[in-house]
Amino acid sequence: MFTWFHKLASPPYFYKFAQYVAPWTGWITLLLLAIGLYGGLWVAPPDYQQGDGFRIIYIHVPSAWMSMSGYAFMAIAAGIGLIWRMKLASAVAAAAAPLGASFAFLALVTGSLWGKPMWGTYWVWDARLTSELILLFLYFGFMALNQAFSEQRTGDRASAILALVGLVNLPIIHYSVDWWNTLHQGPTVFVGTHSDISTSMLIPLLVMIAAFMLYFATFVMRRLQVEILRRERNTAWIKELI
Amino acid sequence: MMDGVFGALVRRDLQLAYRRRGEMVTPLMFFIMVTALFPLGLNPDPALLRTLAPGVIWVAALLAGVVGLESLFKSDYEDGSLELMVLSPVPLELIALIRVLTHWLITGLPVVILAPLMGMLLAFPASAMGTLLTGLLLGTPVLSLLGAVGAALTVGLRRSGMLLPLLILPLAVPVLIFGARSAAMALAGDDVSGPLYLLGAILALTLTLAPFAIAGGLRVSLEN
Amino acid sequence: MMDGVFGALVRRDLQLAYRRRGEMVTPLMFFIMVTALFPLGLNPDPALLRTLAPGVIWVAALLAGVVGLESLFKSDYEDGSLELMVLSPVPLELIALIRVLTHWLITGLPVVILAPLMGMLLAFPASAMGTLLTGLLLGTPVLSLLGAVGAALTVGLRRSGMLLPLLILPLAVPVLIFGARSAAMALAGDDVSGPLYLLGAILALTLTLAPFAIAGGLRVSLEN
Amino acid sequence: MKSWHEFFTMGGYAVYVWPAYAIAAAVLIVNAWLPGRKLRRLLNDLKRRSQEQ
Amino acid sequence: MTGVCALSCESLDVWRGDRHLCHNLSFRAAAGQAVRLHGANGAGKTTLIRILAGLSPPESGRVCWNGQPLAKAGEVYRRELAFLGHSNGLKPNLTPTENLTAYSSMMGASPVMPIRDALARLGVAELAHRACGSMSMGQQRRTALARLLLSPARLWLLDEPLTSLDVSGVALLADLIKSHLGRGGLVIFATHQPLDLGSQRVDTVTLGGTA
Amino acid sequence: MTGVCALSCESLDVWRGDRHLCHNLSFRAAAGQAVRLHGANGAGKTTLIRILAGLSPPESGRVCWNGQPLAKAGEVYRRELAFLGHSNGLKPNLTPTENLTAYSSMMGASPVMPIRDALARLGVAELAHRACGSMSMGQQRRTALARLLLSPARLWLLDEPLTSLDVSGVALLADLIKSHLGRGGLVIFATHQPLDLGSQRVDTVTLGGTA
Ligand code: HEM
Ligand SMILES: Nc1ncnc2c1ncn2[C@@H]1O[C@H](COP(=O)(O)OP(=O)(O)OP(=O)(O)O)[C@@H](O)[C@H]1O
Ligand SMILES: Nc1ncnc2c1ncn2[C@@H]1O[C@H](COP(=O)(O)OP(=O)(O)OP(=O)(O)O)[C@@H](O)[C@H]1O
Ligand SMILES: [Mg+2]
Ligand SMILES: [Mg+2]
Repeated sequence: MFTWFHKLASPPYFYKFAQYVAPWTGWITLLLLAIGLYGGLWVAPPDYQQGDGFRIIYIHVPSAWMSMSGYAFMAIAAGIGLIWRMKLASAVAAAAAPLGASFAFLALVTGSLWGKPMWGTYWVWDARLTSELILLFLYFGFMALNQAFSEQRTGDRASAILALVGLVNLPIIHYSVDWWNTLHQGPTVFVGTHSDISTSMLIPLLVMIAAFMLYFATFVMRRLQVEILRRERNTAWIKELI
Repeated sequence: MMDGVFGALVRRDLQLAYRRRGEMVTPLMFFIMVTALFPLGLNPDPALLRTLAPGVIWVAALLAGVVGLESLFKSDYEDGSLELMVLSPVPLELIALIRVLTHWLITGLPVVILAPLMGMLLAFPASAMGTLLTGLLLGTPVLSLLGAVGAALTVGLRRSGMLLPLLILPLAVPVLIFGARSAAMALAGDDVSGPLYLLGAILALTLTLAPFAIAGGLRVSLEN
Repeated sequence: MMDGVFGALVRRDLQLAYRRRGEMVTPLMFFIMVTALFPLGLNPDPALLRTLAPGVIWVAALLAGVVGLESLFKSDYEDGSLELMVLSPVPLELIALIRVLTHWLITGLPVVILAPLMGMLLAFPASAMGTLLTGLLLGTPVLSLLGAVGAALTVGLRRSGMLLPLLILPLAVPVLIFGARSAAMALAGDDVSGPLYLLGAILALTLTLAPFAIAGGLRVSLEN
Repeated sequence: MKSWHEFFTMGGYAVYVWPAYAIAAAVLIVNAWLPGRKLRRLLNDLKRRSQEQ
Repeated sequence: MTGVCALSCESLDVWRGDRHLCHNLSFRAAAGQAVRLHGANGAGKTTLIRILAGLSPPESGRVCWNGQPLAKAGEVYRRELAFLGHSNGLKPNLTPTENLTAYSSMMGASPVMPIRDALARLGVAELAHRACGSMSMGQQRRTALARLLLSPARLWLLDEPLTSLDVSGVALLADLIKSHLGRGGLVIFATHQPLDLGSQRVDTVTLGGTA
Repeated sequence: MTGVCALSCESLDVWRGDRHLCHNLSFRAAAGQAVRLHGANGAGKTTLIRILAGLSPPESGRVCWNGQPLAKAGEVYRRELAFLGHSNGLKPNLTPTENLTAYSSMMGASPVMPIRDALARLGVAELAHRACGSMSMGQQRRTALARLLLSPARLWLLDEPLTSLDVSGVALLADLIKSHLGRGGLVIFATHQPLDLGSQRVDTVTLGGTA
């Protein structure tokens, strides 16, 4: 097991690994998306309060979750790259960042499109909204710093420090924002609650979440191939590959 | 020995600051301007101003802290002193911490001192001023430390001025929220020990962790 | 010939900006973040935010414009390009004006374009958005030009900071006041032509006089 | 859903639901398409360079 | 390049703070002539070169181009002048090609030779498309020197042009100077290193002063 | 200064962007030895010196101080190291005295000689109380070199130390290096100018590469 991990962590091996695995996960993602969308957009009954407006949930919630777990994933990978000087981990972080940022963006956009019919406004300064916005900016900062240096190695290390500082800060941000809001209740009331969500609504949601996770995995691998190729362009194995 | 080093470094940083005392005024001017500008769009109803005062003062203090930060290590990088700092046997963490603290002394502290005056202009009552001051005293060093992390990470970049706020403002949000909240609660006559303790805890956390991030950032910046 | 020079200089400045395109986005980010800080520090009640919006947006625009200005000629001074600019047969006034205008194009204009969106987040009504935009469109170039005068005068000084805010702020404050006022008046449904005309007049005046001040400042800075 | 009509109108929420799905689809597709293109370009570039040498 | 041209200093007095760097200094350089400014560290070479370029005024005395004081000659003089100071005047974010394109657009005349050729002559052709900030000191200096080849200027003012140049770079610059002089140009330069201009006569202006 | 000391590089591989600067480079410098890094512009001297100082890591291979890799030697190594890079590391707003005081406070040891004496040895005693920013390039370089006299470090890493120095400055530095070597120090330097160290043997490490 350990040796397998060790092997996987070597760029040439991982490059080939991704070459084989990514198509498979890609097709499964597509399948899950199809099932989830069919279940969510067609099968599930309208919400008794929100009507068909609630169907945004099937992209909103998976995006929101992936944006948050994606950040943790990215920061941990970057940290491993920084501390153990593992090149592949840094590449993983660099590959994950744009995807995580996309999910954060999607959570924001779908959320505000959902907010208009539910709350009457696209945007309120609510706790979750605010912390999601901040998360997006954390991603932007990471990406900007990662690409800002002429030597990729430097960019990796600098952005890893930022990601780790951000990781420590993330719970603080989350709770501060939460707390700030409860003290200062705006016009917001969250409508959908978990308990009374029916099974026919829940199952598509779970399927969509699984699909988004696999999507993330697939395209992290794809991006990683690009990153590996870019970073290792001067090595012997790349020359052999070509 | 460390003692002597500490004193000598603080002395040098203060000396430098004194030579450039002009630059120290900039954040202060910013602070005044931002606070003064707000009531402009509003009707100058004291009751309304009063409730806005905590937020305005905190935002102004935050911005004033960020504006001058870019140059915190920039000149060291450009004139080659940063290499000397990194290559000195004194731990870089210590050198960096001293630099940040002197920076706070000459930019953050004046803002804190001026805050009551600006509060008065915004009709903020004297009874809540203590909380505002304590909050600023605990919060602005955190802002300086976080800012220094960003400054260290971007010092090697040719035009970091713009990137820097992007990096640090998201991290600064909790300080702003707790700070402004505590002042607002004091205004409402509530018990403020909660947010102030939290600010203190954040300060302790940052004070212990940030020096490592700063030193790491400086080392990385020189690698290039 | 002047035509070709103009084009070539604009091209170079845009090229430089494009090389740092990452950083071009950052004034925008900065603008967004500063605007976002206010609701965080204050009370997120839309009715209140609406009345604050003019002040918030104007301050944020000012800051976004000013943050990068200090370095407008600094890098030219430090890498020796400034000497080449002064010694070139092309009038320095023209070179400086182009530099400021491209700076505005890549930092000021995006901010103006984004302002309606931020206005929306602050619950600023669409009916007053036109005034806000016009005001920013007239006012931000003035801020850039004034900032450039200050940057030019202080670029050679090692003790510069002092002068820059002292020189610039008194000049920038009227712009801010008229700008924020006009938006606030639009919000209240008043006639806004007065402050907007004034802003326009200030822009015309600065556009004609500032290049000479900038060029003069640059020449003096190099004499030392 | 009982009919295609209902599906497209989304009970009056179409203006919010469909743009949300459209934007999501666009973002996901772009993210899926970009790495492949980059990979191809990079490989071509590297091939060209190795032939030049 | 037609017409005679000459740069002359007339009884210059130069002060820096409390130091009197030049006292009643006069000299003249005419077409085809090279003048070397000589002096210990802190003697005032850089100061003098900046005065000759018109960047700062002398305390008293005047500098004339073709008999006209610099202030009057203005644009005419700047068109005839190529200046290389202590710093290279390169934007670290731009490539050599972009830097030199920008320079030639400010020159007010079309470049004497294609930028690519100028870079090749200086031995940095292969760097033409890399950011200047990521080049070594010597490579940057060479790029800055390529400006001399682009400009139709007759007067070259060079302040320590040899800094960071390797041996072949020094020889290259000597060649450039010689051929410029041969074409009727003027070169005024300050350097601490010996610069062998072969049979070319070099006038030396010695600035007094200690370190 | 007691004990043997030596800096050794073991099969260093150094890359900059797509350029392979050193391939499997190994050399060793022991007490009393001078090593000169030689190479054309852009060969990688500055890059190598920064690696030797521990400022950046090599792609592969390692640098050892007394047999210990730099990362481990850490503070011990930094205590033995005096570094002079392309830039002088002087704060333009501070005077030479203030600058050197700050330096010696970071040195973690008391200065070997009074600052005034070190400045005098470098010939800039009279500038001791002027802001460094208002000094000529050579005067600044001399001030930076004065650091070498203050530090008890045994290893000097000098990147183009002769830049901007006049003839007497070059001779002075040669003297300083010779006496440092005589006291059992190590000097590794990169320069394009000839530096005459008399009878002292100088090893040369040549870095390949073109401009
Ligand atoms: C711009 C607007 C919005 C943003 C940025 C946003 C953001 C988020 C985030 C970050 C989460 C994950 C929270 C967590 O798991 O801790 C989430 C979950 C969720 N959001 Fe939103 N949201 C927005 C608008 C809305 C609206 C308008 C609704 C519905 C009325 C909504 C309904 C939900 C639901 C039902 C969940 C799942 C709750 C849970 O599992 O805890 N969101 N949203
Ligand atoms: N930041 C960077 N990014 C990419 N390449 C770089 C960077 N800095 C330097 N290089 C390249 O690395 C090589 C070595 O540079 P270095 O500065 O070490 O040369 P050097 O031997 O000191 O040259 P010089 O004699 O000109 O000072 C050069 O070819 C240069 O173009
Ligand atoms: N800004 C300034 N303010 C006051 N004095 C200055 C200033 N700049 C230079 N000086 C002094 O003027 C003198 C001449 O300086 P200059 O730079 O012209 O010397 P230089 O001959 O070029 O020396 P180097 O060979 O070291 O480059 C020096 O003694 C220096 O200390
Ligand atoms: Mg000089
Ligand atoms: Mg070098």
